[in-house]
Amino acid sequence: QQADPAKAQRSALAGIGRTATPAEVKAWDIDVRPDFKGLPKGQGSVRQGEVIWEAQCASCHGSFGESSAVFTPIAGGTTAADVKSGRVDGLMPGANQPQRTTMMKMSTLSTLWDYINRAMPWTSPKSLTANEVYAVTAYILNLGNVLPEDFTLSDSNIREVQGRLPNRNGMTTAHAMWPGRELGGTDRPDVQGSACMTNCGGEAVVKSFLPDYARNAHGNLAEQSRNIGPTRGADTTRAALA
Amino acid sequence: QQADPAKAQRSALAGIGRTATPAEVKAWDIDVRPDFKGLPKGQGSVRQGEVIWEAQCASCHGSFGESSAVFTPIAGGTTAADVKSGRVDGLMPGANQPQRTTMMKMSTLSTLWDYINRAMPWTSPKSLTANEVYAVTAYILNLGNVLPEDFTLSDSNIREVQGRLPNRNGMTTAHAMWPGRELGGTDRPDVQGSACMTNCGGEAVVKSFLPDYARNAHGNLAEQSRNIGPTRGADTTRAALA
Amino acid sequence: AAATATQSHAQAADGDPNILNLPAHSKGLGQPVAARPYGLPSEFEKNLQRRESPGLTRVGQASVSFCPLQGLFGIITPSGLHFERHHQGWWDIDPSKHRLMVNGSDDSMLKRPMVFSMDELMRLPNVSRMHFIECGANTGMEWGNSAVPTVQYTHGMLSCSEFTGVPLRTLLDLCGVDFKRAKFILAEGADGSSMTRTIPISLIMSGEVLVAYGQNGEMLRPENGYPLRLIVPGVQGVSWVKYLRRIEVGDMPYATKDESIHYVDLQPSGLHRQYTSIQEVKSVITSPSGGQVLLDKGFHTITGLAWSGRGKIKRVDVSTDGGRNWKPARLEGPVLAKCLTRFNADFVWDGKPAIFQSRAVDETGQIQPNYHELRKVRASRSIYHNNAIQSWQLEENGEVKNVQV
Amino acid sequence: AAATATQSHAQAADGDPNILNLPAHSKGLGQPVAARPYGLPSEFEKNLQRRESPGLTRVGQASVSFCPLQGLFGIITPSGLHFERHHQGWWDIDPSKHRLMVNGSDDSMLKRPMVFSMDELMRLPNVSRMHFIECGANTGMEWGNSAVPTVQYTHGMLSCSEFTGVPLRTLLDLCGVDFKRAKFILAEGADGSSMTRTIPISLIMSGEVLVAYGQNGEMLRPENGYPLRLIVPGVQGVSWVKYLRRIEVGDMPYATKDESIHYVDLQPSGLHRQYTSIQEVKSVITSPSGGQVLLDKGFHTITGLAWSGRGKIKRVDVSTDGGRNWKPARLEGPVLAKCLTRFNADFVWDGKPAIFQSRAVDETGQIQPNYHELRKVRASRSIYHNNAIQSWQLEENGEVKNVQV
Ligand code: HEC
Ligand code: HEC
Ligand SMILES: [Ca+2]
Ligand SMILES: [Ca+2]
Ligand SMILES: [Ca+2]
Ligand SMILES: [Ca+2]
Ligand SMILES: [Ca+2]
Ligand SMILES: [Ca+2]
Ligand SMILES: [Co+2]
Ligand SMILES: [Co+2]
Repeated sequence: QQADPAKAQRSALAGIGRTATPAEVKAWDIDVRPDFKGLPKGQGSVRQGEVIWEAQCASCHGSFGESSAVFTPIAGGTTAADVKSGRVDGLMPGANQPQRTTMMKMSTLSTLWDYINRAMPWTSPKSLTANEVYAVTAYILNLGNVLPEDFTLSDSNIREVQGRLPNRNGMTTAHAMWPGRELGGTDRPDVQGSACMTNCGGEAVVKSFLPDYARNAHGNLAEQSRNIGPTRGADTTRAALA
Repeated sequence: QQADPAKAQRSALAGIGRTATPAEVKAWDIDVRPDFKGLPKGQGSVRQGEVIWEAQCASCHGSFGESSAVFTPIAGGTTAADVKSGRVDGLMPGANQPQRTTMMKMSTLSTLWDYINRAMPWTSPKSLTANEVYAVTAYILNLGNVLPEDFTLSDSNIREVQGRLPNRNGMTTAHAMWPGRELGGTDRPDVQGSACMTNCGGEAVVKSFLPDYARNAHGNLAEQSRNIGPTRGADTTRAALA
Repeated sequence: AAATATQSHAQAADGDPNILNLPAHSKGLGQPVAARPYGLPSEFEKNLQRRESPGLTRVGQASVSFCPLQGLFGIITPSGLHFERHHQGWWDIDPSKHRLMVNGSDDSMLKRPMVFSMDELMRLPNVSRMHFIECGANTGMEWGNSAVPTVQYTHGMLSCSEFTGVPLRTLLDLCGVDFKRAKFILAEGADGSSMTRTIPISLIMSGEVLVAYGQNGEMLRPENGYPLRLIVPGVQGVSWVKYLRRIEVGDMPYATKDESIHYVDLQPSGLHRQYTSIQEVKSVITSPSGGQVLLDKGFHTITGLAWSGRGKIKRVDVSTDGGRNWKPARLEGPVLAKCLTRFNADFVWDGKPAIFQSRAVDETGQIQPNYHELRKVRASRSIYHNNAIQSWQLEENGEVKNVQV
Repeated sequence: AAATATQSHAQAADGDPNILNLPAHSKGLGQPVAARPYGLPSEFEKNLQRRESPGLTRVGQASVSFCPLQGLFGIITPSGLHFERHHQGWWDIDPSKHRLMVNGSDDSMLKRPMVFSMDELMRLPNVSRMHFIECGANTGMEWGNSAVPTVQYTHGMLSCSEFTGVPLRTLLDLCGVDFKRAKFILAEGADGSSMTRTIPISLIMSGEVLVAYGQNGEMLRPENGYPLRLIVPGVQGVSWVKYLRRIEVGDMPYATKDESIHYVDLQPSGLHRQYTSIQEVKSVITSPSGGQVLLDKGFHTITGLAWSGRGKIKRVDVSTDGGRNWKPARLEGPVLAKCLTRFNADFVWDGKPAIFQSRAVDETGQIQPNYHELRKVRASRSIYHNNAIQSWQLEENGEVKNVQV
């Protein structure tokens, strides 16, 4: 009887919970995976997307996805060369890109479709139809120069479009920070500190500190620390004491 | 240097805290011990005490210390025989005393003096002079038939009065519930349960339960339990379900 | 009960409308961060409050409010629901004006009396420890018979927190206490009652007794003694003096009002046991418990708390037949000395009556007694220190009641 | 500073008026029990609040409020001060209408998809465990240089609670999951963002991952996911999905928006590390810390927190000279896996400048790196998973500032 404890427990717990109906699973199972499992059939053109974007998205993200009013810009920072290579040059050291946009980082197209479908527009998430999500996704890809203006994105061509994403080759799972072995990472953390106890390294020289003009940038710190105990919050409305 | 860690720490911690001044110690060191250390000189008569009692105490405790409006009665339940024996018969099993009054339990007179001095009258504690505390203490003892009406209690006769307390021999420290060995108790707890795991004792018969009329005595229990989870609070405004 | 039990069941052929019709929170925008700079429980949790037991006391400032154990999880008591016991009301004291004095009953006890501000106390080496606090009178109403309906009222003078503070021993060292003469301390509060209790120096030497300012990560709550409270692990709550203002070092016990007239345990001999302080091994099932109604047959988790003023909990057994047969419960970690331990056990309800009991054993080998074993020695007039096994009777209608067997 | 430092000093020849003139609370009657059925901190503690970092985010519903670590004690975070991170605002959801669904990415993953109500979930066998939660972006603003003034803003996306809930493994067992096929789950929230994150089945099999309803003894707070949240010990907070409505069992990772566009760590190669999840060994001194001013020379307690997503903390060292010399700190108990550990160390201030650092080591032997060691490998554009040693510079005037050495 101890052979299958899971089974034994299943029977003890019988009657707790019930089978989900197909309609229920359908209502909630909205995720779209990188292999596009979960993606509903449908289609939408760049032009249809532009109309939706202007009406429901641009107020927050800007007409060209350039706004950082509510979040980092959605489009920008990718080139035709990136579309070819699948690696965004703007992410290389010293590339001097002012922001890392959505388009620069996105390596899986399912991610964009899934996220818009579940969470946008921000104040009324889950209000778009599948076709509308296709359309607006197409429009964003057009803003990123991934799709031409006359393109219609659909469940049948989306895999090809995936192959055009500027940063599709931009991800790695070769690290030790995944809590399992499923992603082919490494076992040994990449960074290790030092156990040195005495006379470690050279003199401690301060290399970075907050500029004086920012002293009060987080409000008066005197009001952010307890008024008893061994310390007080610094009164940052005044210059530091000599 | 490790010889006296306490001393080492004392020097590391030097400058934290300061010596208390004599006036400060005097202002706060108000306790009176069973050996009457801490008792200020002074005196007060039963008659003076009666005046104070009527003015400042009786409203809560009753003219004869009999009231249970705010607390158990202060006087009552002691006899002249108790004054002799120093053991209150009313505390014996079956004595059928309705209440255990202060006078029945009190074994040390310092306790009464100290407590009135620090905490009474309830709404303005520490407002009585030492002489007033002597007086009102004398009055309470008179209510308990420990002192005659014409007595004047003072720091010089208080030890004798201690020898008249009805329950002065009523305490024991012969138990295992003091967290040290200073009081000559025992090491072995007086009660031990049973480790029996199967077929222990006879059938479980319910010997005590709450009467139906008290069902709602603590308010509606439906409002005192969380409204989710495996249970609900019983609706005690209604009779139990069949 | 049956109606609510089927809450998750598909209510139409298609399914549950709570699933099929997306809720507003799935289709809208919620509230911003720091909308509440200091947060509170959900609006749906209002039933769990600290409450007075009607008729128990006569004035609210010399009274107790009980902790709603029936709804709590784990071992940490939310500070907002911590039980209260005041003798002359609670205060919110300005900590910048609060002082702690340490003096001797006479000059021979220490080199010098001292005064500390909160600023200074909080600079000293400190420790953080998790401990239960139980009022000596907890379960006191139940000595003679079942008297109150729920675990909030039977056992709710019990709470458990992480405390932070300075070992009292450090302060005594700073004052140069003569540990050959000194045998006891008196702890005194700053409120109207200026509560006073005697503690043996031997316990303080162990480093366990703390002068604490922290509770569950923040400062003590006003109701629990802000800004300073004595922590005396394993000892009844009355010794954990709140609003602590003074420590006197002396050579005899002080027989204060709450050591002579209260917190004394009347024995069958007619003698009172004085200075009974340790909270002995005890446990209680917090759910299912009195006043609750089981919604359904089938599997249930029996959950409860165990604790001992003598050290760690070693095991807890659970009975569902009023103490005839017992099964070991699972102890949740961490299991700490003089701290609550959460236990859980499985129960499959077949619809028949049952009587739930739990029985704790501590690391010293002391076993929690049943009422028969306890009363055989102490009868039923002790008021304090009732650590008997609690019985909850489950009736066929699902209702659970406080009984004694 | 000198003026407040002498707070406890006798201010007149006779002594301190705060002692000589008894305060009102020693001479009067306070407030009754249950005056506040659910209590709150003292009026004098208002400075400790959760706060937004000015300029960090643009809208309050997609933002973070930071926990005021500079004033906290021990390891338990008061729930009212728990940090917040919302992506589409927080809600106070009616728990009687909340459901949890478990389904498969296709029919082969499990025998049957299931639905559970809160009533049902709370009947299942549950556990209580203490764990830290840290946002993957904690200390993210400091990758390049010192950017914010206090530990609230550098490290305040960190909290620690006792959680109570059902091992997710139990629910997967009930659905008859085929553990030969199933390799990942997707956890999904019920709020507007319907946050989704991938977790490996292997982690769930350990029994560590919980479907939790309890936090610090009571139900989860609305800001923290009431009534149901996934607990993924050791893993960054974004995976602890709030308002949990659905678990999907599948055979590949989901690359959701917060797994592909955010919570990816940009490396010097220009590649992003994806699925970085574990919060590696880390510590910080919480006091004295940036923005605080020491009131006095002499003895001080250096106090802080250490944690590791890989297990228990083994040791913490403290330096007061910017990392040249180190001394072991004292660890307060309990020391638990994937939980905060409080450490303390002595410091006697001679009035000269100093630089405080702490360095944690976990039971796997991983040692917290300094900025030099960390940046040598990862440069400074990762945004997430900055576990470098923090430096606080103490100046001669007593003020402490955030610096990097
Ligand atoms: C009222 C403001 C608002 C509107 C309208 C809005 N968004 Fe957003 N959008 C946001 C915010 C805020 C975020 C960041 C959410 C978060 O923190 O997770 C966001 C995030 C996004 C992202 C993810 C960007 C990234 O890098 O994480 C995409 C894609 C997006 N929005 C697309 C849309 C589309 C398409 C529409 C219209 C159909 C839309 N948004 C309408 C405010 C808005
Ligand atoms: C406004 C009401 C009130 C007044 C006036 C008052 N008392 Fe009390 N007294 C109380 C209460 C309430 C208690 C119980 C306090 C507690 O719970 O510790 C008490 C307790 C006592 C006790 C201890 C009884 C016991 O068994 O614990 C004594 C003795 C006492 N009072 C004496 C006095 C004297 C003497 C005066 C006047 C000088 C006085 N009281 C005035 C309310 C009052
Ligand atoms: Ca059922
Ligand atoms: Ca490229
Ligand atoms: Ca000083
Ligand atoms: Ca007698
Ligand atoms: Ca004295
Ligand atoms: Ca799916
Ligand atoms: Co008590
Ligand atoms: Co985060």
